[in-house]
Amino acid sequence: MAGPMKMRATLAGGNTDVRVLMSHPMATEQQTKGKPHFIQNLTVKVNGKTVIEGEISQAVSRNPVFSFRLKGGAKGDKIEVSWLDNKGDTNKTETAVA
Amino acid sequence: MMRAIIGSAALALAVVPAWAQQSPFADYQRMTRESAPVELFELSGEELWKKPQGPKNVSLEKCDLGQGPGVLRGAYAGLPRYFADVDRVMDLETRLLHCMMTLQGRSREEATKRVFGNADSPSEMEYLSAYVAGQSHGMPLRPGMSHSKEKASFELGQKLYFHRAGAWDFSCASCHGEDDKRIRMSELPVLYKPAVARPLIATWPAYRVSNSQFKTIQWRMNDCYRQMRMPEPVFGSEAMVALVQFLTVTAQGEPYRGPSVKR
Amino acid sequence: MRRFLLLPLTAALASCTTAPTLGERHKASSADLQQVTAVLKRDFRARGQATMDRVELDEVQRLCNLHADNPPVEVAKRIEESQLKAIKLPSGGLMGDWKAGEKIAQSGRGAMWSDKPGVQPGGSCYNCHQISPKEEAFGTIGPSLAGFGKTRGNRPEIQQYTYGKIYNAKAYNACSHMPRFGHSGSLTEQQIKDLVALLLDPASPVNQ
Amino acid sequence: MNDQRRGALRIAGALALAALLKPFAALAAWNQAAFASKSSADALKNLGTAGAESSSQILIEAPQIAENGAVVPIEVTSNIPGTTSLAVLVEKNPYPLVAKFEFAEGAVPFVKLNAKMGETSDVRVVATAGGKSYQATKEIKVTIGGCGG
Repeated sequence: MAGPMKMRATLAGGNTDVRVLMSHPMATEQQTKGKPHFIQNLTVKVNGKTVIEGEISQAVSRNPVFSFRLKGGAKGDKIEVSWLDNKGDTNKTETAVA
Repeated sequence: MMRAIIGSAALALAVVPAWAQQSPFADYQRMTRESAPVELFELSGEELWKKPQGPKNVSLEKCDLGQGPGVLRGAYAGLPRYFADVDRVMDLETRLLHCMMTLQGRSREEATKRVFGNADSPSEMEYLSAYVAGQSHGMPLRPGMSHSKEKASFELGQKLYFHRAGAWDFSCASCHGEDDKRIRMSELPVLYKPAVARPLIATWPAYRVSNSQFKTIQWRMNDCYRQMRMPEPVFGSEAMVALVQFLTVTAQGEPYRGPSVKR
Repeated sequence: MRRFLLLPLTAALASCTTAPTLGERHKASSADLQQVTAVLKRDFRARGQATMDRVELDEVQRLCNLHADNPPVEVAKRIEESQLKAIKLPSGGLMGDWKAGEKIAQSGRGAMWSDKPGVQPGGSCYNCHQISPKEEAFGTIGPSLAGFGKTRGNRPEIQQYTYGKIYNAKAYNACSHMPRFGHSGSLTEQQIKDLVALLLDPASPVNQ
Repeated sequence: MNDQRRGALRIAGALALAALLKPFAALAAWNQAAFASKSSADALKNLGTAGAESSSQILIEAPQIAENGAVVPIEVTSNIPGTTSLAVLVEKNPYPLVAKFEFAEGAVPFVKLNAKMGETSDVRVVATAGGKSYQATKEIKVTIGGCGG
C-alpha cells in the first residue's frame, strides 16, 4: 500500500510553485540484493492537462520531495501529481493553488 | 502576535553560535531543511492520533498533554512538565505512553514493544511525536520549572549529562562538552550551553537524512547511551525525562521550529 | 492565542530570580554520585553485552566526576600512579602490523549493546584523532597524531609509552577523555601492538 | 541486468493486465537503457543527448559539500529559451542517470529533488532545447559523518 502524499501549490512571482512529498522506500539494488523498489514515473497535471513528465531512478532519496514551477497560474487551479513505481503501485494527490 | 514571533526569531538568530554559522555544512543543512519529507510523518501521526486502538478501542484525542484534554496547540512547547495525575514530570513521549495505557487500556509492555522504528516501518511514537510537536511550531519552548519536581528533574538531568561511567568512561559531556569539536566530520554541539542548545533542541523531533528516518528526542538519548557503551535507558523513565528536561530548560525561550531535519 | 505567545517571554524574565544556572559545568558531590548511580540502576537495563555492572563507578571515574575532570594535582597524581601500575606491558617488541592497526583505528564498533558479543571491538581512533593523512574524515576531540613517530622515533621507551597510553590513557592524564582500551579489556594485546605500529612504524602512512 | 530486464518485462505484463484499473500505468514510459547505463556517456547516448555543448544558462544549485550522501538536494534551472527537458546525472553513481523531466508548455524548466550520492562526484545536467543539447556540471563533495556505530 502506498503511504501518504502531500502537496502544496502557491502563487509566487507570477508563477505557481509546487512542492510534493511522497512516501516511498526508493530502495536500491544494493539495499535489496537485486530487487530494487522505486518510483519510475511522475506526472504533473494542471486542470487535467499534463505539463511535466518525469522518469526517475533508484538514486532519488527515500520519501521523495520534488519542487516544480508552473508558468502563471491562478488561485483555484487544480494541480494533480501521480506516480507509478517499478512494482506497478501508484498513488496520486490533488490540490488547488492557494 | 506575528511580531512577537519574528522578534524572538531574530533574537535567536543573533545568538546562533559562531561554529554553526561557519560550518562547512551550513548550505547543506539549509537545503535539506527546505526539502525534507517531514510533513508526511505529521500526516500519518494525525491519523494515528484519531484512530481508536487498544482494549478500550478509543483514540488519543482526549489525551491531556498539559493544556487540557485534547488540546494540541502549544502543548509540545510546554513540555516537559509536572502532571498532578501521576505526580511526576513527563516529556511528550512519556505522556503519550501514559495516554496509551490509561485512555486506550494498553499495557506498558505492548505499547513500548517498538518505540523506535526504522526507515521501512517508523514507530507509532515517531509518527505521533511528529504530529503533536508540529502543533507547537513557532511557539517559544517553556518547559515547566515552577514545581519542585520539575526543578529536581532538571537537576538530575544536569548531573546525568556530566556523569562519567561505563566501559569507556564516557559522559554526555565527553563528546558534547567542549566547543568546536567533531567526531569524524560530525560537529558536536555543547548542549549544556543555552546558545548552542536553543536552535538544536527547538528542532526535535526530526527527520534524519543520514538514515532517512524520523526520530524522537528519547531515541537520541537512547542512541547516545548506546554509543557511550552503557546499558539501555528505559523508555519513559525518570532518567530519560530528566535529560530531556535539562536540555529543554537550557534551550527555553527558543521558538519551536520543528519537526525539522537533522544530519 | 495572543496571551499564549506573549506570556513565555515575561514568564522567563519573571522567573529569573529562581532560574537555574545554565551553561555551567556541574561539579558532582559524593551524594550526587550515589543518587545518579541509584537512578541508573533503577532506570537502565542490561542489553546484550552492555551489562548493568557498567553503571558501577571505579575509583578513577568517581574521582574525575567529583572534580569535574579537573582534579587537584595530588589527586591527579594518585590516579595516574595507580593506573600506571595497572598497565600490563608485554615483554619483547611492541610494534605489530600498521596495516592491521589502520583497520582497528577506522572501526568505531564494539562494546555496544548493538554489537555482536564476541566480535572484537575496534579502537574508534579516527572518531577523535587525525592519524593517517589519507583519512580526511577525522575527529578533533583528541590531538592530531599525524607524524606521531616522525617526531618521536620508535625506540623501546617510546613504544612502551605509546602502548601504555592506548592501554590506559589515565596513567598519563588522570581524567583524559580517552577510554582505557586495554584496562577495560576492550582491545587485545595484539590490537594495541598494531596501533603502536600505526603510530610509530616508519613505513606507516602516519609517518610519511 | 538481464534479470532486471526480464523483471521489467514481467512487470510490464502485469501492468498490461492492470491497465484497466490503473490507466495511468499503461501510458508510462521509462527509458530502461538510459537508466541502466553504467557511465554517464552511455546514459547520454541512450537519452539521445550525446555531444551536448556546455552552457552557462543551466544553473545547478547544490551544496558544495554534503554531510551525508543519502540525501543531497539539487536544484536545476535552464534559462535556455525553449527548453523541453532536463536530465540530472551523478557521474560516479553505479547508474549515473538520476532523473529526467519533460516540460510541456506551461511548465518552467526547473526542478528540485533529493539525490543519493555514493561518493564525491560531479553532477551533470543536460538540457534539450530546439532539438539541441546543452550541459553543465558542478562538483559536490560527500563526507562521512557520525560515530561509525
